[in-house]
Amino acid sequence: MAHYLLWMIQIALVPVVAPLGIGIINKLKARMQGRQGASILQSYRNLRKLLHKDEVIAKDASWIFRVAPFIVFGVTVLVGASIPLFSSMLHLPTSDLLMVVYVLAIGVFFLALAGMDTGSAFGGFGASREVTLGAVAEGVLIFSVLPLVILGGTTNLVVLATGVTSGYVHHLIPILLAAFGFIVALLAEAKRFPFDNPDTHLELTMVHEAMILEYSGKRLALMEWAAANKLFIFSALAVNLFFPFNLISSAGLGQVMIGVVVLLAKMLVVYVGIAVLESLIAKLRYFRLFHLLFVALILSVVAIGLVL
Amino acid sequence: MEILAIIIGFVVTGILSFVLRNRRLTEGLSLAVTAVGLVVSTLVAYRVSTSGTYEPFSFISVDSLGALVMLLVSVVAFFVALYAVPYFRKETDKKIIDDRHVRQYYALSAIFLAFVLSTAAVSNPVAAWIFLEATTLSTVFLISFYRRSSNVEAAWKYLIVNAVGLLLAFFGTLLYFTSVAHGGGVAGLVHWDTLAAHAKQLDPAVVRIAFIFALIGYGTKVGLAPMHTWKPGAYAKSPAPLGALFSGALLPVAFLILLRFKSITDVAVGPAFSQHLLIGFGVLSIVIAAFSIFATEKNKRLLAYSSIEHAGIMALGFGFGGIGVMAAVLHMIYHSLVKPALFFLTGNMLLRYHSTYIADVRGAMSILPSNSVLYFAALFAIVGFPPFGMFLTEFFILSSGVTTYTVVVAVALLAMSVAFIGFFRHANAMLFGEPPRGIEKTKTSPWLLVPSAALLGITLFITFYTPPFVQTLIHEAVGKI
Amino acid sequence: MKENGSNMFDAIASPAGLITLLSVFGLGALGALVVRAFDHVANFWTAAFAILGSLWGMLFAGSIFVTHHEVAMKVATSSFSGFSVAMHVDKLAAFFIFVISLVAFFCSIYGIGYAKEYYKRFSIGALGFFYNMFILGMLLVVTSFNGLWFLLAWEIMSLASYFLVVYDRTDRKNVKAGYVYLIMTHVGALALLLALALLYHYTHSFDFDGIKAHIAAVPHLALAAVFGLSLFGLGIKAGVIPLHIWLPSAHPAAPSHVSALMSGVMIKTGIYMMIRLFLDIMGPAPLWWGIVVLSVGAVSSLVGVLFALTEHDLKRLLAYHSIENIGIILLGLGSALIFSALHRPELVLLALAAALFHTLNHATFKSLLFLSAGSVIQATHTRNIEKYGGLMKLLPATGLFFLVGSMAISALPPFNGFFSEWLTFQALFGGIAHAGGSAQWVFVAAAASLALTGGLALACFVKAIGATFLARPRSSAARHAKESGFSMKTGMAGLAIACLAIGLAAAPVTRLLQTVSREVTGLSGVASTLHVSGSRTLVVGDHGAVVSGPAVALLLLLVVVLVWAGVRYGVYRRQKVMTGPTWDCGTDLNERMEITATGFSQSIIRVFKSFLLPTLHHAVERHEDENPYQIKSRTVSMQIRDMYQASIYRPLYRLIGMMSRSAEWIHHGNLSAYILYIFAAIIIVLAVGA
Amino acid sequence: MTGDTGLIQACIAILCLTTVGLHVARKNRNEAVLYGLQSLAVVSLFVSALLEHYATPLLIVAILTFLVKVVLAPLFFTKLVKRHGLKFAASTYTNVPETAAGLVIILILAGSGIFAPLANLVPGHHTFLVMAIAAMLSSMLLMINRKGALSQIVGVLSLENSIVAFAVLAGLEQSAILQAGIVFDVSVWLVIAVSMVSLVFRHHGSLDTSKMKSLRH
Repeated sequence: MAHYLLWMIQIALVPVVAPLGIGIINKLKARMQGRQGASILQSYRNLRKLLHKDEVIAKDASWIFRVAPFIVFGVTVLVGASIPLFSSMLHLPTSDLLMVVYVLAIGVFFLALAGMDTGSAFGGFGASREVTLGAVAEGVLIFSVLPLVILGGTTNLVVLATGVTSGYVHHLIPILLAAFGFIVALLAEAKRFPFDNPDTHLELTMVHEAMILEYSGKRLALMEWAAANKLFIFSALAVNLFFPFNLISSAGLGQVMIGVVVLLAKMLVVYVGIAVLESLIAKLRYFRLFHLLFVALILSVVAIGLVL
Repeated sequence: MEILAIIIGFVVTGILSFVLRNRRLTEGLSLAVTAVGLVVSTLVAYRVSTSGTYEPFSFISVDSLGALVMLLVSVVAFFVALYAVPYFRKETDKKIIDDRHVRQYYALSAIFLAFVLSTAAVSNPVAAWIFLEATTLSTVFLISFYRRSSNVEAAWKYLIVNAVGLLLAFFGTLLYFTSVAHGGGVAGLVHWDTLAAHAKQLDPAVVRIAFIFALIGYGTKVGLAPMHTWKPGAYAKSPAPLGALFSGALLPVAFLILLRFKSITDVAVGPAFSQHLLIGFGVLSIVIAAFSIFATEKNKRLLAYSSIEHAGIMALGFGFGGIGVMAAVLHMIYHSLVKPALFFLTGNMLLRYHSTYIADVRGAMSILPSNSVLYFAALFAIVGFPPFGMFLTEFFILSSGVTTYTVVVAVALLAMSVAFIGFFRHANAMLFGEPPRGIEKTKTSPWLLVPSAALLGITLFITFYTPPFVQTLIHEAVGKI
Repeated sequence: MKENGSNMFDAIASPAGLITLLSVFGLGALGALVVRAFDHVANFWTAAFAILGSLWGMLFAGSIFVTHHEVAMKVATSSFSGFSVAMHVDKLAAFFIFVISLVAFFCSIYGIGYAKEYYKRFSIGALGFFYNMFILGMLLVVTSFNGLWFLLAWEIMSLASYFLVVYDRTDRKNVKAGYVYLIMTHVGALALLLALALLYHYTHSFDFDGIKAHIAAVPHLALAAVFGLSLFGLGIKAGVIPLHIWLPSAHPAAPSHVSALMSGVMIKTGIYMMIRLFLDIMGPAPLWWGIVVLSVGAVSSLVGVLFALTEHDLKRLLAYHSIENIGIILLGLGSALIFSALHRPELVLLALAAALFHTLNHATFKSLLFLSAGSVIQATHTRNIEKYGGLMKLLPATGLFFLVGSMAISALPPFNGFFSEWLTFQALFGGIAHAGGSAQWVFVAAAASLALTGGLALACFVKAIGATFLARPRSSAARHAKESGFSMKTGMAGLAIACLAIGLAAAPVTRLLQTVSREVTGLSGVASTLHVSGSRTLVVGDHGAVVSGPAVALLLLLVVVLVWAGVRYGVYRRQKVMTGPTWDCGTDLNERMEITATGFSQSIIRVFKSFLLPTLHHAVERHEDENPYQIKSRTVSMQIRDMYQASIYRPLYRLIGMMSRSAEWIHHGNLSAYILYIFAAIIIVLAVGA
Repeated sequence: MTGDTGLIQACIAILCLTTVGLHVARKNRNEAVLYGLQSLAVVSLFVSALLEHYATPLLIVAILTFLVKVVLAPLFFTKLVKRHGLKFAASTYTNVPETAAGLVIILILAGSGIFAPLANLVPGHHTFLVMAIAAMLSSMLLMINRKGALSQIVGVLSLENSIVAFAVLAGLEQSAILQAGIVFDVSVWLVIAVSMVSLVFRHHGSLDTSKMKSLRH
């Protein structure tokens, strides 16, 4: 199939499928709580509704508040396009581990600034918590992928996703440890359960929701969407880096279809895992999160030790 | 011939200014005689640099180091006289002293300079000792100049400690004559060189004891460590011009005599003995002075401790030998030029703030702006910041001893940095901050600033370009030490 | 280069070029003193000469790179044989000249507007004199080739910057800052002096090439001593962690365009000399040197950013960030030293290029941040972040430039900060993969500290921007802030564009720095792991970790614009956008409800509380008349116990004080004791000596 | 310096006895008298050395020294004591037994190896030279021990006497002019010291140097 079609799929895959993931998680949680729960397409309907509503912007907010949603969403789309999803042929100059981390950091940067821009107490505290968690989580993220970087010899994600298979077998334990570290970082970055409860607006605990409290209309839609994208990106990375068996190398239609299906299947496992996790455990106290993150960091360092 | 003339000139000025009633005449006389003295010593220095040791009479002999010291003394004397005139006029206007005091100062300081020059010029060690003793006597009354109980106490201590020190030096000097005396009186005047020539026949044990006595004796005059106790009191209580004379003129001369004895001892017992002694005393002086600088409360005592520290650095330089000797000679020149400048600037502060306590002097930057700028420059010169030569000399002194005496150099370096911290702390306290009430900014007369500016200018000039005849003098002197 | 073009560059890259560069600044300094009576003329004279000089500096450095000349000059002085005015400009020195001139150029433009604040309060002539002497001192330091001449230039630079720190002497804190600063720099210079003395003793020469030639003669112990001493001395100037206490108080005390120069460039002269000494002169360094420098770098970066988080004085916050970035540069330099000890030349080139690139980047974005902080402070007349707020609407240009600077310093991609940090990361990962034994774990620790520092730096600058520029002004001063003048805005704009431009041109700049590091380490023939393919992408390692400046910027811009256009016009074009008050659960919102800088960093400080030891102070003000339980106002302030100050410097100062009191006690005035001293001296010396 | 040993022995004995006496003396007047006695001993020592090779200038110097040290000095001291009524010398830091112990240590020290090279400069006079050195050290001890300003002056002068005695015994005399210079120097020193003492008395009310604390604060 033409190269461009491949690229079209690569770019579109993340924004299109991400809300579905959120829908699945909410559905599963509802079912576990014995509720019927909204349909898995509910998040698409939310986005459509928000995109067609009028908007109210705080009078104290500066231009950063207005521009932030576009940057945050744009960043997730760019990262979505540059990470290895289903084919190992497609890589951009930005598909490097550190580049991905720091481009996402732009998103965090503007999200936090937008949170503080409205001058309400919630936004400020949300930003402070977000940025503190982000600082430590970023370290954990880099360190959890480091064993693979050492094995693969480079920080290029596409090469990592394909190259690691060879050394995979006799490095199983360090990779599993690193995977655990990465999962913790995923939950921290995507603000899922032990770190932040996405469904509640309780001032004491909310982190992500606090920052987008003042948004409405199209900008709120973009922010919600960006959050969904981010979760999708991290789970895709988790899946492709640590269980890298589905990356296709040729551009045949069949091959592509198989690749995408296998990817979505593996992603489903991750989403189900998150939903089950969110139903089982309660949210940790804010300052206990850092113990969890440091444990993840230690595990990654142990993994590095084993790999060296 | 000119040396004798200038020494007699100073003596005559001394007597005249004691007798004459007219104040303006005594000032003019002192300026004239110091100016002539400067010209004469430059001529003598030039002659010594061209034609070797200059011996017009049997009892006068000026070698290269002597000529260098005499030139230094006369430069310092000229600028002190230049500063003394406006300083004492200001003091008389403020009714601190009356005319009788000023005349006493001009008389005794002229006599003091006469004796200092003759110590450097005279050929016989015992005669040199006599004139050095005379310098002490001539300045006792100058220290008790302001006639307050603390001045008298300082003068008394100065007299007794120096008397003891110089008597020990006398004993040391006599012991050197065992090589020449061998029974019966000695006909003519024994010359430094004859002592050096006969040094070989001296019994080494006697020479060691003699040098120890000489070092401790003349060390009292120089102000090396355990014998320096008279300096803080004397410098703090004497008028600023006298303090400048002490540190600028007396210190090099005392060091000159000490170095002559060192060269004789080196011939007799080899250099190691005297070097170790000089290093020991040098480090002790640097350490004691450095920490005293940090803790002192009076700005003139600060300068006294700084002189002791620099005496220690010079002793260290001579002790380390090699390039260190030349650096020590240069260090002596720079110190004798910069320290008087510091004394003049501190004197100006005293005039304005009427107190020698560092705590009382605040905000000098806004009260005496040009004086403070010069004070900053002098501070950076004395502490060894680069544009001035002390930085180079201190560097070479330390580098000459760095491998053989590493611990000594490390201790000296630490002490010198403590001295810098102390000196800079006091300067900071004095120059910045709010001036105390009641003291407002008035124009200081330029004549109070010209001498120190000129001295700092000369130091800067000779750091980069030393006139050729001075350079030959230094190389010859280094050869002899 | 074209034929006629090259001889023009040959003419510039010559001793004459160097002399004109130095004399322009010298003239600017002396001229400023001459015209010090008229503030306007002095200000213009200083700025004109500084700008002219820095332009010529950039041209001179550029021509050195183009013509590959090495300008050398030597003038012997009369007083001492070893001391000669020797200047030598190779590519490393040219690079530093370029960095100095670039920052000086924009700071001088900024200075025209900024100095107006000091008219009639202090003498502008003095400011101009010390400003030009300061830049001259830095240029002399990086071009000097004789040990003594280097020390001379080093102290001129310190002295000039001291007088600039205490320029605003009415404020007692500035005087104290200056006092601590000059003492530490002088102690550092004494350490350097001792190191050079040791080198002189074994190699009998002060010229760097002379030392380099006879370096084999220096025994290992002496070499280790020289390394320790010079790391101590240069570490003080660079502001590495245990020796940093002067930096957070001295840099903010100076006028802003001077603190930009100090933070951006002066601390780099320490780095320059470290590279010159450890890599160039003192030959193959043993392994433990690299490990020491790397661990110092790691500690400095992490502790620097932690202290920055606790600050609520804008300029002190930026000063602590200088310590952090110096730490990052030392990470690069440390790994270069380790690789040269492990004989892996291709990694040495990568690590050194990373260090040099971060030096350039830090110079640009740190000076941009200081300049914009300066205009914020000039507009609000206070340095306390808690008093700012909502300045983005009042100072839009300064806000934008501060934002650009913060994004660059937090290593966010389109700007230059990211690429040097990326290279440093690659060097560290290379170290983890290839270094053996204990060095590996040092690299792991360094990588951990760099990762954590990156995140914390982002947190700190979100705090700085949020508390300063966003939401509502929290004090009347902030409410009446006015945008700074044209010259100040051009100065900042230039630096912002430079940050972006260097980000885009990351590949060619890195190739240039590769040639510099090849020349310094003498590894000209070796292929480096870092190679630049085409003019856009940086490729590291055989498997090709690829990153490209222009591509990232283009993609980001494209995506954001597409999303904006799509959402704005693609969907529900008739959307109405209204502005209303921020919702705060029904209560009337006042500016005190915004989060303050202390509140913002509260959670981070609690996480690292075992290190920062925070103490909270509650000041409660009650109404005098009615019942005491009616609280009028409660202010919570937080103090951080500066561990280094409390555990190293204050006890040291007390010790010196105690020892000096005992030394002063010797002069207690009792005459008999004085004579006893002399008597004891005689007896002891006789017993020992004879 | 052969001279007849008997006279030398007598003079040296007087020298040491007077120094010890100075340590014990209570009244200022006694110190003046003892100092006169000591100077007499030294002058006679000098004269006895003169007998071998007679030279008129040396004789004049001897007379001069006699005049200054034996006549003038005690005169000045007694006049000073009368004018200011300074009957008693200020107390000492150490009581009598401790001073005695100090003197014994001094004697041992003088005879010990440290000063051995000095002692056998002239083999014949070994004991005499040791005694002279002991006198020197004990006069320094006097100055350390005594608080009174007057006794410090006497300490200095007795130190000078013992040095001259040592020089004469070791055959190190200088030429006449230098001798004259030294005597003139000592006399000027004496005059200045006495006037300083009266100045100290006027300003500090007493001669006790340990009371002088104005310099400290």
